[in-house]
Amino acid sequence: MTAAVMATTLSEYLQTADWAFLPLDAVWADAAAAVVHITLLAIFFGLPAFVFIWAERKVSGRIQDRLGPTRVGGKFGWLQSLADGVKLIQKEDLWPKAADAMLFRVAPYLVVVASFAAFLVLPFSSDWVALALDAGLFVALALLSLEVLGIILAGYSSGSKWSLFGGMREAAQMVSYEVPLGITAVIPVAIAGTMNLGEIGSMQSGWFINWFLLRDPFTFLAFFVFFTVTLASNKRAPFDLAEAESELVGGFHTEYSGMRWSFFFLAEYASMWFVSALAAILFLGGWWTGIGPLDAWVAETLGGFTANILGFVVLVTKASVLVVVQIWIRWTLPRLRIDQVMMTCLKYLVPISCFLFLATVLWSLFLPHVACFGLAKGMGERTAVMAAAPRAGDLSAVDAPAVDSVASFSPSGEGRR
Amino acid sequence: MNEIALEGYLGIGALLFVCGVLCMATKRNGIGVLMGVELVLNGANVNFVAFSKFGTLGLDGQIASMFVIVLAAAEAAVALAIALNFYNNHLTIDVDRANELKG
Amino acid sequence: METLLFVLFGGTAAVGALAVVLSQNVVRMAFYLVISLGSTAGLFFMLGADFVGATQLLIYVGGTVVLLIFGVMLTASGPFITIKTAPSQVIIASVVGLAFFGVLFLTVLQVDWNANSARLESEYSASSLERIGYNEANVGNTARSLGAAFLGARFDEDLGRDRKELSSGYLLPFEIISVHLLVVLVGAAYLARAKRRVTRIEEE
Amino acid sequence: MAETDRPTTNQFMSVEQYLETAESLKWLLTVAWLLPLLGFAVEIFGGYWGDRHNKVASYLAVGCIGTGFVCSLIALFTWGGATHWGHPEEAVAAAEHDHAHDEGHAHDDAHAHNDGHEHDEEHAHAEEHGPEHDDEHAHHVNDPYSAAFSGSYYMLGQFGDLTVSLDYYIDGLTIVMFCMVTLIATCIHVFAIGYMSDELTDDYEDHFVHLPGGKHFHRPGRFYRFFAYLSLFSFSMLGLVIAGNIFMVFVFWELVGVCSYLLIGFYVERKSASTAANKAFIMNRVGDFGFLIGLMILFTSFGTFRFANPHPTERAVEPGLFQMLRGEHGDLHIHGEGREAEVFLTTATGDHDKSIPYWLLVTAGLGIFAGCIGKSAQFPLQTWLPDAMEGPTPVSALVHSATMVAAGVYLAGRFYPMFTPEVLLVIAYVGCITLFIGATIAIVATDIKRVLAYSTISQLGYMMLALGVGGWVAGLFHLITHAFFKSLMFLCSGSVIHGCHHEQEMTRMGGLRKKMPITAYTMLVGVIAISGLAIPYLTFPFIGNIAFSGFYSKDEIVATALTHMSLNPVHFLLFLVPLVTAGITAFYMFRLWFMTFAGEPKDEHVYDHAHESPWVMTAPLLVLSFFAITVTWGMQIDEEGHLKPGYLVNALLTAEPAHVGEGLTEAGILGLSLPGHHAVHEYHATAGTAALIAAFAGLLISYLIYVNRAIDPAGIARQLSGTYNFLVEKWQFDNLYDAMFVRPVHIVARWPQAFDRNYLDGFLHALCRCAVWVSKWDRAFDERVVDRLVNLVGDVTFAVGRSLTVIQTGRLRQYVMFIAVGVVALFALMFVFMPTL
Repeated sequence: MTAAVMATTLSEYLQTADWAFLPLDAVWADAAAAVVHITLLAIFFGLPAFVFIWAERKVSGRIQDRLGPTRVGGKFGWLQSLADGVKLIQKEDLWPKAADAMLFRVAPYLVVVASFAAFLVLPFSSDWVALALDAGLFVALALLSLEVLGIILAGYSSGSKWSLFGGMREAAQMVSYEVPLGITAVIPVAIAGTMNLGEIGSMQSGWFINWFLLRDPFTFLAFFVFFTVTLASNKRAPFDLAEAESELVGGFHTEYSGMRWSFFFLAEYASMWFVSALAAILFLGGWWTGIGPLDAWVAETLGGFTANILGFVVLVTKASVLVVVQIWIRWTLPRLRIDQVMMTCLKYLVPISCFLFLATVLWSLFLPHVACFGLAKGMGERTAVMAAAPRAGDLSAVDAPAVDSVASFSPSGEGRR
Repeated sequence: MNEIALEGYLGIGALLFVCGVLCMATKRNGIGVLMGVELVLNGANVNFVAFSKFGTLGLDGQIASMFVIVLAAAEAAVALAIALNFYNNHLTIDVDRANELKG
Repeated sequence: METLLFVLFGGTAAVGALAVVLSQNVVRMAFYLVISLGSTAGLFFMLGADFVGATQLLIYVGGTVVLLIFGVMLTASGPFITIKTAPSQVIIASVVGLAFFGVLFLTVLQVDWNANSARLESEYSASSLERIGYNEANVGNTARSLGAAFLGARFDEDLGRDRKELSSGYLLPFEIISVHLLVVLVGAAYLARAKRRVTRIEEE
Repeated sequence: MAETDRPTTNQFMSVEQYLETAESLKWLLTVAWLLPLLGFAVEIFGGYWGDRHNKVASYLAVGCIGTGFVCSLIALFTWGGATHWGHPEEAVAAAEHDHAHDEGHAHDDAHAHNDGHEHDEEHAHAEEHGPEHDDEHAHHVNDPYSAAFSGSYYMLGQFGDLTVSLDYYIDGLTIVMFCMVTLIATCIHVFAIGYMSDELTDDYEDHFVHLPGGKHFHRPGRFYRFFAYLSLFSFSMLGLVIAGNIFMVFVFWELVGVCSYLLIGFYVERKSASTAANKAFIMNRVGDFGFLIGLMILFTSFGTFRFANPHPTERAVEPGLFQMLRGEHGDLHIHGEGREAEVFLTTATGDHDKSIPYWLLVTAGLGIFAGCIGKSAQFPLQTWLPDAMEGPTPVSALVHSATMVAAGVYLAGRFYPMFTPEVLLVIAYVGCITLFIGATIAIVATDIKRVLAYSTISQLGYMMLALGVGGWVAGLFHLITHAFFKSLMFLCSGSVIHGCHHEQEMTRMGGLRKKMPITAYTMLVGVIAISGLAIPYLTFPFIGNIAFSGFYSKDEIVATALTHMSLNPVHFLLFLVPLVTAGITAFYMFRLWFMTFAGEPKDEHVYDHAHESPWVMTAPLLVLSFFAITVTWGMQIDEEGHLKPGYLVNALLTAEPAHVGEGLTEAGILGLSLPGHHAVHEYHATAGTAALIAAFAGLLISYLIYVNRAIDPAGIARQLSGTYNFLVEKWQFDNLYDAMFVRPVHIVARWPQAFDRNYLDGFLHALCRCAVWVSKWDRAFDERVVDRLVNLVGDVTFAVGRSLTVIQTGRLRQYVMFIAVGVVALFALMFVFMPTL
């Protein structure tokens, strides 16, 4: 019953295994599984933030011909984030008199919760996912879109016009950029025929030529559009109008300080990492190395668990590279004006993404066996790899007949069982 | 453990519905009225989905609720545009001021 | 466990809804509305309607409510303007609301739902519990069935039986809705457009 | 004989070939038929707001009917190729030549087939073509699919047993008629372009309409309208010809009547023209009444309107009228004697389970013929035709040759199988009387068009007479030839009238042949043709005798009449009258020509202004005169005085009803004998000679009177003033009808009028006054009681509404509250009153 909400595999294991104090009652098993998952997710959620806040400072320093943090935690200052965090926790929790105190306090939590909840459906490797939902991508986008609410509320409840402007800009920008984001995210969905992120990732196994990025020229372009749009939806420069320091002091978080302020940053860097991972899964082959035989060899000889670890490492690497690129862009490009931001979205990105979507679908219809750059599909012998790779049955433990029936509808239905 | 039966969901739905109606009836702010509408629709949605599971509706219930959600969004967009227009004309959003049609 | 979750989500939804009614500040109302709607989405997830839940989150919470708050920002003269309701109206409304809720709740409790559904099933001889796709819906993976239904094919009804032809889905309503949305888009843009004053050229 | 190399591969028509031919014929004739309708639609709807100086309408009309002629011609050749031009013996010869071995077989088989299954429904469809009855035509009748193609276009509706459908019935007669009608109509259309050219104006002055103040009537020209009517006229006539059931015939019959009404009354502002149009229309209605009676009798007894089985190649599905009535040899199955006599009908089952009393059949025939009387201006309904001269001359030409009057004769011919000998006798006598009346009046007429009109009546009488005495081919043959030379003569007279600026009196003409030579000599051709002058017994190869078409057809008629007299001596008048009239015909026709074209001009004014018509008018004259000479191409009288039939006659022969060829002996209640082909041949030489002598005598007298002036016509008129006046007064027919019908009706009408004036009007006036008085009271009641009540209701409603506006605050929230309260209240009521729920 609770399968839709809770991870079942671990809970079942806890109910059936027989060692120490096991087996547990169903309730406790569920609870224990939930705790384990949440802990893991929290780690995946918090760690990137720590790492990338540090990385941001280092990269920006390099770009601005400085050193960045150097002292805390040794040579590279890699514990700088921890130190910052400790400092921020110690700060006094205060809010302006003009603020709507309740909303002011709640807003950061809302942002963090939304960002964190999105990690529920993110597969970290072929079998490592908290919720293997059929509508995974959809849920992920939905949860990500909640983040903006917190920001708007924060901006509004601060009782400051800078914050209010920041919130309004954020609202306008987010609502607009969700359109091209959705459309470009639908492109891989249309190719894969599923919104299940695990399945989308699995379809890109084998050689890197199987990545959706290299599938046809339009998906190639779509990746860049997607990446640009995620920049905007994370209010990263050059789209960070909501917190434009030069105009709005600090934008929506002008009045925040201490732990609440740090929550915004935590959420921002977490969702940066999240959308990068999403981009990696949708376009860059997910947790596959791009060298088919290597994956197959690891899976065959070292077992599924090792393969999962390899996949996790690969995904984290890919996503991290993308995050670094985001940071790089932030410190390279100047900020746009708000009207330019809106124009970029509505006049360029929306039509372009619509065109790319259409073109991809037409390519699938008329040139189903031609890959991008003239390479024939199936070069990486994906099917062989997939047959070899152990894929947990529960990944798509869905209504089997329905899946088979839908498979015939999808453009590349051969990828599934 | 007691299974939550249909009645629980229907009760939640009824509560949402009544809250929505009350919202519509008491809020003088036009946007508050809109929120009331959303609540009403949501209460109905809960019933749809609940019946889709416990009743005979099946997938139809979920589809109906999907339509409700999408149309509610459309309705909100139009209503908001009307509210903005109203605000442009009256410099307020108080629905009690929209009484030009009184008898 | 399930009861716990139900109490959690359902209670939040109910409290959120009540708070919406009781709150006087529009933005707080919006916040409570978010809480209520988000909890309702949780209820949907519990009911095995994961796609509907996600839609609720994306469109309702992420879209509609943002739109509402946007509207609040555009129309409010000051940041925390509250338009108070007269106390007499509040009393009348609470009385009527209680009566209304009582009536609805009585109805919910009085009706024998199981018997009703059994009667319906016997009447239409289509036991929903035997439908393959239907039972699978409990698992929570309804995206495919829903999508297929929107495109005009009902896997939940057609599979598992010896039916040769697919029953009709919701393709036409789906298309109508899409056109409807376009119309709404245009209409809303027209309604909310900025009124420009016409400058007379000949006077210059 | 012109044609010598006939394709030798022709065989008997197979079923496939038959179907193929039927299909192509059907579509060709349908196109020819419907094109004028198209033209009509375009002209009538596109013309009036167009330019009145524009000739497009005429070109369109000519194009339509001309294309129709081409289609008809193609149809003729298609049909001729399939049926070997009505020369089956040659086709057989060819077939025998090709299949020398099968010859005996084919022949015997055909015979055996016919003999063995005489009453088999298989052959029902071939019946009206008849089995062999004449050695000369022995072969083609063996072929079950010889020459008639029938079928159905479209079923309009079915009401119980009654099926109303658009059928077609195509045989030799139909196709020949099509060619004739379209050709003549084309010529007349072309002619009319020139003749009606003075209508091409925005301000047409009608010199015949005198307004008070000595002015003439002015109106916009009606060029478009004229051609639209002409197109409709052609369409109606063609529809009548192709019609496959008697009901459809009736419809188009009426349509022809309407068109003639429209065209005769073309100059509607002239009183004479509108009166003439009314007269033509009303007199036709008299005949149509009979037609309708006949139609009802036929439907009641036969249950169908169709001429023939609509699916000729299939096994007699539903036989038509002819097939039901006539046996395979064209014989009637009569049982009983006298009044109890009954005719059994062959139905689809092949049994004789239907029957019609003999007297009813006679009545039906007479009824149908009554229609023909009206349409073809036979005695006693002939008086409308001369008055119809009020229409423009091209209309007269069309009415008198190809369309209106031809319709009557055509129907009589088409319906021939339904006529019993008694009916035929009536037809013969009617024709006989008519031809004499017409000819005698023509002697004294001085209006050039009226002379021609009376001659038409007379010639139509000839045709009817021929049909009546059993000369089916002779009658229809004369219809064709007459159509050519009569249209020619009308167009010539039109040319004369046009050239003389609408002068129609022959007494003011004379010597015009110098001024308009083409008109004069083409007219002469027509005159010779109608008079039947020829130099027989002088045979040239390829040409035959030196004779124009009229000679042959009139010869046939007279010969048939003579044979008939020899068989039925009692009815000797049926031979003598036409013979004498042949002489009279020659006399008045040459009188016309001499008065108009020969001699000295009698009116210098007219003569000085006379001029030859433009080419657009003379070209049709030349074309028509060519056909007036050569339409009988291939006929000749050999040394023994036997007539060798030409292509035209052969074509008609294929359509001849089965029972005509061999004749009848002592048939019917009256014991009438009708001559067969064989019998007629015996009398050809005698009759021909007699007719020729009569014609030459007429010519001689005419020459003496009007050229040589050896005899003074005025003197004769003085001496025989009684007869002369009698003739000038058209045998007093108009006066007679006036006295018989019009005046009594007037007198009778005066009584009701007086009654009306004196009693009814007074009563009505009193009634009105009474009503006014009552209504005054009513008004008072209305104002004091009803209005107040209504006002009260209104006021109350208004007051209630006013008080209710308090509730309508315009506040959204309040309304929501109302709804909520309402729902709660409803539920509460439900809980209270439906506790069992």
